[in-house]
Amino acid sequence: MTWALDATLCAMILAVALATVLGRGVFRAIVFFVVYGLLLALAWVRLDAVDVALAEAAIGAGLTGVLFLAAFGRLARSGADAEPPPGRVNIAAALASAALTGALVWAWVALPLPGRPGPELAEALPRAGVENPVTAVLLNFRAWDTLLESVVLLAALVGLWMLARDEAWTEPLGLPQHVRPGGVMASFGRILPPVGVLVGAYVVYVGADRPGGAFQGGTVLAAVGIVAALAGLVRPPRVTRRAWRAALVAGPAVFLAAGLGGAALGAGFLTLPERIAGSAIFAIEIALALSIAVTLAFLVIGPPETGLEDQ
Amino acid sequence: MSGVTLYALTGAALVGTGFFGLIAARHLLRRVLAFNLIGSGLFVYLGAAGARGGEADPVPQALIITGIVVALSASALAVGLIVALARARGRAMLPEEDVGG
Amino acid sequence: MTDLATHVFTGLGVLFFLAGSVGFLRFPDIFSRLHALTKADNLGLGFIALGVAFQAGSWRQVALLALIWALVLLAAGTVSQLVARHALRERDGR
Amino acid sequence: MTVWLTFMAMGVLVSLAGALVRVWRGPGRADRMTGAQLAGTSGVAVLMLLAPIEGWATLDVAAILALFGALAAVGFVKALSADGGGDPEEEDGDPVPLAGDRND
Repeated sequence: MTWALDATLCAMILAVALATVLGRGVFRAIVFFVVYGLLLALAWVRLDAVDVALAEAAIGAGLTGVLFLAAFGRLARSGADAEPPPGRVNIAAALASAALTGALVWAWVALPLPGRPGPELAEALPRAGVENPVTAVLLNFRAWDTLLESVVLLAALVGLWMLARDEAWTEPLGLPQHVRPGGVMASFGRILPPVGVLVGAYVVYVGADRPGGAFQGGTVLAAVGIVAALAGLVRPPRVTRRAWRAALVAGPAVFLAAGLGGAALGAGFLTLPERIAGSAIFAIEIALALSIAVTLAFLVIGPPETGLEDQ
Repeated sequence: MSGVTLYALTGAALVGTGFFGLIAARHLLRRVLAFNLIGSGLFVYLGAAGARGGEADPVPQALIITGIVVALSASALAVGLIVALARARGRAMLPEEDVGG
Repeated sequence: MTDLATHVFTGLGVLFFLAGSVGFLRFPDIFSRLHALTKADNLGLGFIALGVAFQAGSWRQVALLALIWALVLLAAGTVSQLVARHALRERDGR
Repeated sequence: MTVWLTFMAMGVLVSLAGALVRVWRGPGRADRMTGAQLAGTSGVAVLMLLAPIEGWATLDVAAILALFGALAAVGFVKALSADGGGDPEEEDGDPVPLAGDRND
C-alpha cells in the first residue's frame, strides 16, 4: 500500500515541474521551482538516498530560492522581469520532448537488471577508511571525479567574478545589505547562524559513518552564510581578501596533497592506502566542506557590485 | 508497478518537461529553470536505477550529490550572465528571439 | 498504548494541516492567509512531532523533533512578519 | 504503524497539493511566496512521519529543511525591496516597481 505515497509524491513533483514550465510569469516559475526542490528532497528519502536528500534539502530549500529571487529582483530593477506574451504552441518542441521521455522510458524497460550493488564495492568498503559507502565512493574510490568537481566549482566562481565591473572590483561581494536594527530580520539573522553552524558541522562530522559529509555539510554552511549576510550579521568580504581566497582553494589543495601522499607511499596518485585512509578522508572532508561552503555562498551572493548598476 | 519504477518514469517525464521548457521559453531565467529540471530529472532517473533491487547503490548517489552541487554553481554562473545581459540591454532575452512583448 | 498516542496525535496534526490549506485557499487576502500558515500548520506540525515522538527509540530523537519544531516556529514567525510587511508596502505603495 | 504513518504523510501531501493551487492562482507575489513557505512546513511534517519507517536519519533532512524554511522568503522580501538589499520593516523605500504585470 505504501506505493500510494510514492504515486502521490511523483504526481505532485511532475505537476509542479509542469507549472514551472507552463505557468505565465517568471516569478511564478521561480516559486514553483522552489517547491519542486523541496518535493525532490522527499523523493530522495523515499529512494533510500538520505545523503542526496541532505544536499537537496540545503540547496533546494535554501540556496536556489535566494539565487533566483535575487536575480529576479535585479532583473526587475533593470526593467527586464517582464515576459513576452506566449507565442503559438510549439508543437515541434512538444513532440521532441515526448520522444525524449519515450526514449528514457524505453531504456528503463529494456535495460537488464544488474546485480546490486556490485560485489566489488562490498569487498573494497572495509579498506576505505569510512563506513558510509557514499563518502567512501566520493572521497576514496572515485576521488579523481570529486577532486575535479571541486575545481569546477572554483571555475564557476571565477567565471562569475569576471562579470564584475572594474569600478566594483574592490567592493564587497553582492548588493549592500541593510536591515532595521532590532527588527525581525535582524533577530532571525542572529538566532539562526549558531544553530545552523552546529547542524552543518554535525553533518560534515558524521559523514564518515552515517549519511552526511563534505558536500552536504558544505551546502548547509553555505546557506547559513547566506542567512548571516542577508540579515546584515556579517558583511560579505571583498574579492581581494587573501584569507577568503585561501578558504576557496583549501579543499582542492588538501585533496591534492592527500593524493600526492598516496603516491609517495607507493599506492598511486589519489589512491589512499588503508592505514591512512581514515584520517586522510577526515582531513579532506573538513577542508572540502569549508571550500564548498565559501564557494557556494559566494556564487549565490554574486559578483562584487557598487549597488548603483541598476540606476 | 514498484515504487522505484514510478520514480524512474517521473524522472523521464521531468527530462521531457524541462526540455520543452528549454526550447519554448524565451525569458532566459526560465530557460535556466528548465535546464535545471532536465538535470534533476536525470538525477531522479539515475537514482531510481541505483535503487533497483532493493538496496540503494552508493555510486550513483555519490555522482548525484556532486551533480547537484555543480548544477547549482552552473546556475549561479548562468544567472550572473543573464543579469549582466539585462543591465546592458534592458532585456533578459536573446536578441534574435526578442520580438514582441 | 504508545501506538494509540501516535495514531491520535499524528491524525490530529494532519487534520490541522488540511484545515490550514483550506484556510489558505479560501481566506480573502494575504494577511488572513498568513494566519493559516502560522497558526494551523505549526500547531499541526507540533502534534505530528508529538505523535512521532512516541515511536522514538531514544531521547536524542525526541530532542531533535523538538528542535525541528522550534526551528519551524522561528521560520514561520519571521516569514509571516516580513511577508506581511512587504505586502502592506506593496498595497500602500501604489 | 507503517501503513498509518504512510497514509498520514499522504494526507499532508494532499493538503499541500491544495495549497499549491493558491501558488498557481496568486494573485499577489506574497501569496505565491507564502505557498512555498507552506511547502517547506509540509515537507518537514512528511519527513517526521517517515522517520520511524525510513530510519531516523530522515530527521537530519527535516532539520535542514526547518533550518532554511525562512530563507527563500527572506530572499524574496530582500530582492524586491527598493535597492535589493533592504528590509520591509525599515522606514524608507517602497518595493521595487516591476515592468511586468504586478501579479506575474
